[in-house]
Amino acid sequence: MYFDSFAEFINMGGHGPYVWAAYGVTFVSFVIYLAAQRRARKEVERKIRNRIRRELNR
Amino acid sequence: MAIKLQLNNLSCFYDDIQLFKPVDLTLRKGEICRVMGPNGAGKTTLLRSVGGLFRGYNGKVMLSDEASRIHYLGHRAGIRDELTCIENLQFLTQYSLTRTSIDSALERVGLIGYEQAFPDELSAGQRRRLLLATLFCMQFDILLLDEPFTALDVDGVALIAAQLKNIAEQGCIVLYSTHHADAVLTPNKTVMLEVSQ
Amino acid sequence: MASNRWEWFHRWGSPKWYYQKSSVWTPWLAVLSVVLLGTGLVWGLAFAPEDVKQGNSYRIIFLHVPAAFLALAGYYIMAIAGAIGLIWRMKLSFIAMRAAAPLGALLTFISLFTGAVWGKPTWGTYWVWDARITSMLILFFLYLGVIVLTDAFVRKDSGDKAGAILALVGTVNIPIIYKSVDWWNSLHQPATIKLTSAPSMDASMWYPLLLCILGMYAFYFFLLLRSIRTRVVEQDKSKAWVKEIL
Amino acid sequence: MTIWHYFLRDLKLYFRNASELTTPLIFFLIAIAMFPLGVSPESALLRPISFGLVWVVALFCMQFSLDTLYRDDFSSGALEQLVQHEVPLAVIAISRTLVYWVCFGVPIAIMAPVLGLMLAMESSGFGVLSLTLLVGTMGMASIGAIGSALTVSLKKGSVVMTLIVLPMFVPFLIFGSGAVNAAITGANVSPPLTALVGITVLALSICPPAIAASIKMSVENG
Repeated sequence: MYFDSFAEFINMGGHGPYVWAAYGVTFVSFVIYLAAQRRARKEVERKIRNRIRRELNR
Repeated sequence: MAIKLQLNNLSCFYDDIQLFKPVDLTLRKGEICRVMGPNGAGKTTLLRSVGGLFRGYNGKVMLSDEASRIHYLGHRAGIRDELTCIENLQFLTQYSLTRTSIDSALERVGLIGYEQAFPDELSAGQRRRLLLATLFCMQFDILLLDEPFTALDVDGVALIAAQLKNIAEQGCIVLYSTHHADAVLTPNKTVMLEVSQ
Repeated sequence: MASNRWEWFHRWGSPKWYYQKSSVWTPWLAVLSVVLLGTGLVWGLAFAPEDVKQGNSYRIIFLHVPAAFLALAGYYIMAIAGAIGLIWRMKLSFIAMRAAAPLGALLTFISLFTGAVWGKPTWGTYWVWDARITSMLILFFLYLGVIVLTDAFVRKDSGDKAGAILALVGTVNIPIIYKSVDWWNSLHQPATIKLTSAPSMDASMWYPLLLCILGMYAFYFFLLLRSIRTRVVEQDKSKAWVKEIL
Repeated sequence: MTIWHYFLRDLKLYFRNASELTTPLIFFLIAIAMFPLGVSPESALLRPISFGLVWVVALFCMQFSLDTLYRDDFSSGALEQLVQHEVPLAVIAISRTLVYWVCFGVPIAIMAPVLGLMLAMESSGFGVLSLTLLVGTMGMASIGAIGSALTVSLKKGSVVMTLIVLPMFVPFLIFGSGAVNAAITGANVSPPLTALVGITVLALSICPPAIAASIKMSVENG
């Protein structure tokens, strides 16, 4: 480990807010993207299931 | 070689939705065929597919002679209000005509005296007659017409029917769509489009 | 007239094949990206030494550079997918193009954002009209254009074609835009700011960066393949194989 | 000659639709006149940004007038007929773009120095401003025509059009206003001007197939 302590790691020699903002926003946007993908998938599956059910009932 | 138009198991798609049940049709030289069907069945789309303006279809459109001149004339016909009757005709016939042949075409549809008029000065029926005039001027082997009888008076319908017969007698294939069975024109064949599903 | 048998083949044939194959590939890509990105980022964040000139803020590079790489590469992936779709009328290819557009826009956004927060401690400002930043911004607009255009069409076939044409025109434009902005930038601001601060990077920084770039590639393809999977299922919603899956 | 007929037809269409022809030009004038009112009437403030403003407003003006390039032909069904004509669509597209340029690009280039004058622009840049606009509008017209052909079948095409076309205008803006800047500051005008001509030629060469493909797509979309 390059840093001496965990606090220093978080602080990053004063540049902590910038570094963590960059990593945080990147992480959050990927999570949002993944969640959106998952939701889209579920939505598609739900629609298709409903369709199948409709066809079976007919 | 005699012209022949053949549709093999042709069905058109709006994305993945099939518009009508597959159609088989063979048309020979001099035949007139009518396409009928309920609204939204895809009459226009069928004609456009045959004319090469629409590619979302399955099945085959076959011509016995690849060099056949095939022309689709849509419901909106491509008449621009900013151009005079003459200019519109020149455009629609691809500037291949002399003034005298255009004049004679206008005479035959009863639009003499309207040469320099703009289409918005004409009535709806007269506009259709202007479109009809293009049929007198154009060179083609297969003609596709989308609802040629709409917005025409009795005379107009008779005029168009007579001209379509005339075109067919000259050895062309005519395929047109219509809503109602017109008494004036008895086609050789009728295609009834059935909505699929 | 041409027979549309090929289109028929593509329409019915390949999505199922893709779906089956990709269900094998995606887990591997997921593992690969977690391992590569995980190692690279932890190495870069915690173990790599500090940059002499920039201090610790340079650690943003481990996200910024990979994201920028893929933002640009993603555009070409999207355009090539569109071109394949146009030429061979492959549905699957158009689906890939559609899926690549929002993903590329996301990565462009990330590279812009990380660049901005990196810029503050390094140059003292969040935004400069630097050549790279400006062309990235325009790239972002190009992505948005493709997304909006493809979605604007009710008929998907038309949206596919329109998007592909636009993406292809864009590929010619990207180098030109970059060159023009570069030229404009050198005219306006004599090279006070250079984004490429370290021409010769130390191995201790270079290795984690390489890992991150590779990891981001894996992650990109993981996300892309997954997105395509969903779209493929949606596309073939009425086909038998989709019904079997659910 | 047939191409000449198409050229004349398009020219007639523009001139008989006088409002379509003049509205963007009036917009050009009004939009420029807004800047002194909104920013400051001080010539010291306006002078350095004057040619840039003229270029940017010209660009917007192009964008929204290009939007109607194929609209009426599409809604009247004339585009459908054009697709079936024996003359290649790409050739017709070039003719249309040229007509557009004659009707908009040339007037804009002529008006520009006058508007520059209103913004207290250095008179040494007038010639180059006209010249760059003359060349740049040609290139932007070809790029914009692609956007227009792509969006013509959409109900809300103009919004989409803005988004897809404006980013691609960037190089023209940069080299165009860069050349004017060079002329005013006494720098060498020829590098940006050459670049502007170059990208215009490139735009002209990629636009015919792209426009033809876009028109076919739009006609098919119906």
